[in-house]
Amino acid sequence: MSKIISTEEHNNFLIVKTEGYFNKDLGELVISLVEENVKENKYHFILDLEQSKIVNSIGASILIEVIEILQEKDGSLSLCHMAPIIEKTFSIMGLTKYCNTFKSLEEAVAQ
Amino acid sequence: MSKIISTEEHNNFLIVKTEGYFNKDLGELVISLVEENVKENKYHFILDLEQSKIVNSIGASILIEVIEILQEKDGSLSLCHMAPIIEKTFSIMGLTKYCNTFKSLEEAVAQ
Amino acid sequence: MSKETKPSVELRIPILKDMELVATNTADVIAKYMELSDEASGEISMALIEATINAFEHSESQKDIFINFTISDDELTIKVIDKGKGFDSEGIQIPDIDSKLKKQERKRGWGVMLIKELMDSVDYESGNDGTTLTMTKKKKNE
Amino acid sequence: MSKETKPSVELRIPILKDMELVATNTADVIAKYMELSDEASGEISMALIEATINAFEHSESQKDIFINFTISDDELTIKVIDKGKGFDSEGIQIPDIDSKLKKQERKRGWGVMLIKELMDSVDYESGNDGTTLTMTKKKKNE
Ligand SMILES: Nc1ncnc2c1ncn2[C@@H]1O[C@H](COP(=O)(O)OP(=O)(O)O)[C@@H](O)[C@H]1O
Ligand SMILES: Nc1ncnc2c1ncn2[C@@H]1O[C@H](COP(=O)(O)OP(=O)(O)O)[C@@H](O)[C@H]1O
Repeated sequence: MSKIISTEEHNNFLIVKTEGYFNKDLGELVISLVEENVKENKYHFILDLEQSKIVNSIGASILIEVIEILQEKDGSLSLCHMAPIIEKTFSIMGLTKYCNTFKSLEEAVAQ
Repeated sequence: MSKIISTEEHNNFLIVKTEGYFNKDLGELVISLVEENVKENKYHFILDLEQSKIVNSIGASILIEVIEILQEKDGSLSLCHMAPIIEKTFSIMGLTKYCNTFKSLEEAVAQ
Repeated sequence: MSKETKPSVELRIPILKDMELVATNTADVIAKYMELSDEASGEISMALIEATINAFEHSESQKDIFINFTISDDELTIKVIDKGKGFDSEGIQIPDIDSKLKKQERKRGWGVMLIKELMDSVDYESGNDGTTLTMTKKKKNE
Repeated sequence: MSKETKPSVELRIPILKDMELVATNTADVIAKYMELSDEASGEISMALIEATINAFEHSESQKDIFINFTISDDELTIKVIDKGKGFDSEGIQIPDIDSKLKKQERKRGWGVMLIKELMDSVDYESGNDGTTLTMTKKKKNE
């Protein structure tokens, strides 16, 4: 049900698109992917949530771990296509203070 | 929740797009629209179900009434963008024998 | 899984407009959990819409409807229970679109037939204290 | 609507992966019925995900969870009930992302805070026979 549907390099970014409920499982898929890519010196990620309309706080807290990993490398996490309730949730948590957020993928890539 | 989102004339057809659960209410909106247009000598309709992923048999039976009205006028009802379960339901009922069915709106318009 | 430990989900829903969608949406989540195909999931949803609407409409009761989903490894069993007036399920006529169109018959009367076509087994127990419809969908392992 | 006639929906769900989505999907249908805004509907869904996951995870019980939705003209009241070990809701620390990031703290601990931020009222009754969370969302008439 929940999965990563594509990963793609563009400019300096690795674009990760997910599908379905952003729960613990999907969070763990994302953090593994980030860890692998950090080993290959890729530190800038864009998470496209267009197909993930719903999260839970366990998935969200794994994104905090992702931010922690990327902060050590002066990397960045960008988020785009967040559903309104996801944006609200991440903003209540303060997560959006540590991410770049964009409406569209185009804007995220052009940052 | 359930509604007609647009009606548009194209070639000889009136294209009707719906949104949400195709229930009794939405069926009644559609049949009223057909009745009004029949009065103005428009007898060929395309129902685009792209945004209606779910029906019930009450909505479907109102489409049988629509077919009956159009048969009297040598008109036609075409259906497009049916979700697989809607196509299956209409086919079990035999409704698709009395309609033209198309994958896309383009194909329906080009019939 | 032994009989005792089969997980089940139960819904109690009041007779309100479009409330059958609670049953459908629940079935969707359970179908995903059971890894049923999208096709099977759609068929269950459609059957459940019809079963729930029938319980709402024909029970002629104001009482809430109960829907029970029992999950097992190889099938999903769904019960739709109303506390209404009951009916004779054997006596239901099979609808036919040709005669509905040619003979100006009542256009409705598709629910029971659709349920039977869409599910793997369908059983009605009905009496004057209500109706219990039990239907199952088998999990096909491709 | 008098207290006696308020319609309510009840769910009983087993502790299974992603089963909290049954609660969310039910809330969506009820929110549409009540003509709540999309914003309110999203907030209810998110709060309910968190409440249901907490009941699943922290009750430390294998027993099913009950969720009750009571519909009234001006608000939706939701109860999430587990038969688990209970906890002291007053003693829950407010999470802070800065200290989670700088002090390498445990990253989790957001659920209760999110529920409180997203709903209009939140009340925990908890003891060693379980926890009942009661939360409400008011209908805003624009
Ligand atoms: N739960 C029920 N309680 C009482 N009668 C029922 C129930 N379900 C079905 N019926 C009866 O069976 C008939 C056929 O139902 P159905 O095939 O769904 O068509 P429709 O609902 O359009 O009449 C109904 O008209 C009703 O008389
Ligand atoms: N239904 C419950 N039963 C028992 N303990 C609970 C319940 N809900 C919350 N708690 C307690 O409150 C704490 C905080 O919950 P929460 O804010 O959701 O964060 P998390 O679940 O990530 O720990 C939990 O760690 C748990 O100890």
